[in-house]
Amino acid sequence: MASILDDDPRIIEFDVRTDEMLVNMGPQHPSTHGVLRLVLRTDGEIVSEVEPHIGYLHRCAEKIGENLTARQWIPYTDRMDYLAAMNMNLGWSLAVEKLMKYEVSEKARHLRVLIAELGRIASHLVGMGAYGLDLGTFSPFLYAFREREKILDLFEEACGARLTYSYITVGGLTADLPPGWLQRCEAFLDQFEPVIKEYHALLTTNAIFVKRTANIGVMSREMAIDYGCSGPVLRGSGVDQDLRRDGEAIYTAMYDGYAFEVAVMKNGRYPRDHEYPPVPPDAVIGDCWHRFFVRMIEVVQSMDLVRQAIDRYSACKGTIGEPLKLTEKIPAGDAYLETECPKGQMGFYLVGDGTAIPWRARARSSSFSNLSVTADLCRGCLIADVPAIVGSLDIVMGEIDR
Amino acid sequence: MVEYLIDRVGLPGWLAWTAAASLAAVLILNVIAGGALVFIWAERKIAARIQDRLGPTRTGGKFGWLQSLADGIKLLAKEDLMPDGADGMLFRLAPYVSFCASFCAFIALPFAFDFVGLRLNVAVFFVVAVLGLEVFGVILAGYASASKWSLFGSMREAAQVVSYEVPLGMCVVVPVMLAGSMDMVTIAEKQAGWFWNWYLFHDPFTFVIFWVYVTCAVASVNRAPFDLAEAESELVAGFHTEYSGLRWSFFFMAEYGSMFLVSAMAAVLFLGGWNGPVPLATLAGLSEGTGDTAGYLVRLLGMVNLLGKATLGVLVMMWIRWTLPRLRIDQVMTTCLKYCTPIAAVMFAGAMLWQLFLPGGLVPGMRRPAGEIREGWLEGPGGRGAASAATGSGDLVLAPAAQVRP
Amino acid sequence: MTAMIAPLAWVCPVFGLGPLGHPPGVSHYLVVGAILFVCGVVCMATKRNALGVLMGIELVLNGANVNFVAFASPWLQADGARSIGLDGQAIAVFVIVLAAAEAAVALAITLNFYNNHATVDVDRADDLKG
Amino acid sequence: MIGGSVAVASTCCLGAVVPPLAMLDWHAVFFMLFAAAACGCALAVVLADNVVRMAFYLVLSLGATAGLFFLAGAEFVGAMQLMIYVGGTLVLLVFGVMLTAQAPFVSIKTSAAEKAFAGLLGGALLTLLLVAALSVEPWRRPGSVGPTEPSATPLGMALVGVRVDEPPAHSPAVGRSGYLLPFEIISVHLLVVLVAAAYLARAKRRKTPRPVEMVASVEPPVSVAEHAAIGREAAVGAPARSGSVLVGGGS
Repeated sequence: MASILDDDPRIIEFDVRTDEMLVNMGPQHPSTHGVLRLVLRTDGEIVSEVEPHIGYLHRCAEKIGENLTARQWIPYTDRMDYLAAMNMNLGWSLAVEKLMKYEVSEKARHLRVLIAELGRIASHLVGMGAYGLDLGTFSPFLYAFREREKILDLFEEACGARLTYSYITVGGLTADLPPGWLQRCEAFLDQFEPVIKEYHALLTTNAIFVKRTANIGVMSREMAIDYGCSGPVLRGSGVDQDLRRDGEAIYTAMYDGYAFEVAVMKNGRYPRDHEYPPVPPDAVIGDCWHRFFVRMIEVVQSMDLVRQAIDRYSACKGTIGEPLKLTEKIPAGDAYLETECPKGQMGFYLVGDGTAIPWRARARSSSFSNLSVTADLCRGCLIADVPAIVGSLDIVMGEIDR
Repeated sequence: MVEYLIDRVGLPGWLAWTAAASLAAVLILNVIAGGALVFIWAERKIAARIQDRLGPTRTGGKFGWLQSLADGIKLLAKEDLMPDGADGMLFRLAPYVSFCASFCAFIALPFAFDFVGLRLNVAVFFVVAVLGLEVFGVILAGYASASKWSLFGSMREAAQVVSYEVPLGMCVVVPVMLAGSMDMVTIAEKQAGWFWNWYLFHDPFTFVIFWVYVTCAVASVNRAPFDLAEAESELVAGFHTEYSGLRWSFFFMAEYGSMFLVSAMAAVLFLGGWNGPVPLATLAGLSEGTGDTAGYLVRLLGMVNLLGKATLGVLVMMWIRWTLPRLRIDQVMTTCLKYCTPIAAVMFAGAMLWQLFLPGGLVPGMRRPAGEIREGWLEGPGGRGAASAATGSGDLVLAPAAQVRP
Repeated sequence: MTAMIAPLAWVCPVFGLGPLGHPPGVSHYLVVGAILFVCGVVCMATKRNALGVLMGIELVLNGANVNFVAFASPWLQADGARSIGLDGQAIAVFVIVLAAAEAAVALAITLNFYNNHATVDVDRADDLKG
Repeated sequence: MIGGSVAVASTCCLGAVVPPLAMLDWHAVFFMLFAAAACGCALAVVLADNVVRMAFYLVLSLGATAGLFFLAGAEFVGAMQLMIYVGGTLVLLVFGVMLTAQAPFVSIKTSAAEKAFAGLLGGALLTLLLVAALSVEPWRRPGSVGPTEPSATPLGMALVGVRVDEPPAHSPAVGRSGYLLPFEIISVHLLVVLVAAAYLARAKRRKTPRPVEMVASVEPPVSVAEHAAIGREAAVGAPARSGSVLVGGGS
């Protein structure tokens, strides 16, 4: 450690001798997004070393998965990224379907897109609002939750739950949408679209917000790839990768015929499909501001996708079909599938042995890889930057610890 | 008031003095304590409205107006916790140090013509000085809590408040220079008349420096976006992390007291003090200087004016708090040292030159000519000094209103 | 000898209202100043922490300041006695300002000492001992 | 001051029942209050061992002294004492305390013999000073001149070289009386101190590694890992570079 610090030009020494302090940020801390514990080694306000400690929310979900049938494990995936449980359901369902070579009906496919993209909006709203909270502004958080509540209302209508839905399941969805749902969803989108301007005014383009986030926690393209980052964190560093476009066939087939651009800065510009505020001159690609901005763009794009999905879903005739039986046997063999969840690429792995219960069930969490960069990003920053950086990674401890 | 008690009521002199002094003390106490309750309620309602919520609605019937009182009772009943490693004495005393500093400054603050706890010749200086003492309570709290977060918070506060005293002092000096006195009563008197007599509109430099003052004032009372000492997303709760119950509420009251104080000071120094935008009383032919009932009512109107302006200032601070993110400590220091201080210095020089070359303002006749005689020592034997010489020694600490002026 | 008994009458409330019955004079302030001064001297002599010594110096300066202000005040003098007037206040102001500067310099020395010796115990600052 | 107002309020009630209180001289009451606070806290500074507490007592003592200045009519000096001494110098001092507040130095004990000797010396000095202070008759007996309204203006004028408090016959030409020269000197002096303070607090790039033995003598370095192990049952290693981790380290 000492050798790294000596060479680091960011570490400066003052004439006044001060002593280093070890501080525990978390697990009970307002800004560590759950029970994350960061051990900071600080010299005054300057952080010389950060070490994340995890495991406080470990619930043996993967082991439990080896004792339940594939469909019975769906509620456990809800509790991984509990802010985007729909996308977790989808990931596991698709992995199982991949092993079983099962294909859902056309209508169910569009409904899955609809629900997954709404889930992405809901998750990014939390990420955005909580990021404002990390930077010390409270109001955007509540604005974000106001909108999220409306999405949750829609979800509740569809499946009866507001947090852990288990709606998307192996072989389709547990139920079709109730009558009038699509109109209410469109009404929400119409109401939500103009509100995004307010978020840009309060956060994205706010001078203090830019000062706090621009050029902070800069993660280079190579570093992001090396650490296995994914999702908005990866795209914030300028890597053009989105599994909805670049993923495996069974996943990209879901988005067949959907038009969207990957929210990433290419040739110095973001997609121009909508009005976005300009990039501030201070911001460097890969910094906290860009990670945040990518999420804001994705919210708008997801709204587009939801609109497209509504059209296609209502154009489809027939029903969404029935999900598989709870005790459906899984063929022998294994399957691994990564999907593009709001937080990043969430992978599910299962090994079947011919019975209904998977022999192995595993999850690859995006937040885990995204969190692992904290130690590198936070070296030499100020204490106030630690929440700014960790917040911009938008991690969920339920997914990391499982 | 003392004369009134002696002449009309027939109290003995000492009792009249005591009664008048205690009345003043009780009034000031209530302004702070009651003000804090009202402001806490207002903050909750305003924050709620800004955030599309309702805020407290039930306590006390409508609008939850008794919410702060209920909170107070809850705080009283809370268990008083102290960390094991804490320095007991300092931990217990720190909130009171903070609160006393905030309270003390009110003694020199005029609420209206003659409504002042103690008319100090150096009132502005005194208020700024005493306000700076609040930081001691915070430092002690941070040290005595034996918590690293508290220590961080208190060190931040110390650095911040001490730094912001510099530009704050420069901003405060400008009205002092224009009025030629550090006496807040005199400063407010000089801004009597229409609103263009306010020092805010005196010249472009004072207009700019008012905003510098607002920035520095917000910073020196630790409100968002400068609330680094209690930055909840970084330092848990900063210097009061380990406090609970009544002790914690003392910090809270000190904060609201200071907020009100700097707002009232802004009102007195820049916004005409108790003089409304339109000189209603003067137009109606009344004068606040007379000792009769009419004069008293005019003063009451002035007090409403000042309280209104100060409250407006506090509300603006709340509005800012619920809108902006928090700055980082180095940005806070940069704001102070690289922006506020140079701007304040330049504006100070500008206001000085303006006062030198354009004392009457740009439009002739609009402004009352600046007085040639600045202080009592030039007024001669019949002036203010002789009249107040006859009073007893008690007015040193709490001079009741009527005593100060002839 | 009366000088020795006078303080007794002054502090002892047995004599009617004692000191509370009449306004204080210069002497009262001088007594306070003397106590502060002596406390400062003792503090400087006994404290081994460099910052404690610094605090002792502040107390000594403060004690002196009390005297200056007392002599300057026109209210505390007996009739006919002439106060030193403004001179006292001006000197007190200078003392305060110089004390601030002195504290800054002394703190710098202390911190340097601390940097070099990793202690603030003045008894260990004996590098120049022959 | 707060104590003052509370005292007034409480004695008001008392005064109604106890007639002798009517004879109280408020000036004297407040003088006693502040004098007791100043002297008591100064004594506490001497007796306290903990350096932070010493600083706290010093704050109280100097604050009470400022109250004494107000009572003596030197309002400007009092406010200045609060602003510069208490608000500035002592904050600086507390900074110093905290920068050097290693557990072994917070309280350095003095030997009893030294204390006794110092006490003896101090007692002798105090006696001497008290005798001097109380031996001059006009000092003990204040005159009948009531307080006049104090003003900072003469002091301010004196600092820029004009004496307005003395008859013109005594003061020489404008600019050569008063304290213009000391005022300027002290301004330059403050500037120098300011520069020195900035020099002290400047940051520099690290060139040579910190001498390890000095750090060690103060506090044995604790590694992050060691610290993390405290209070945890199963220490989970920090995530290493995990390019394509399938199974999280937390499981």
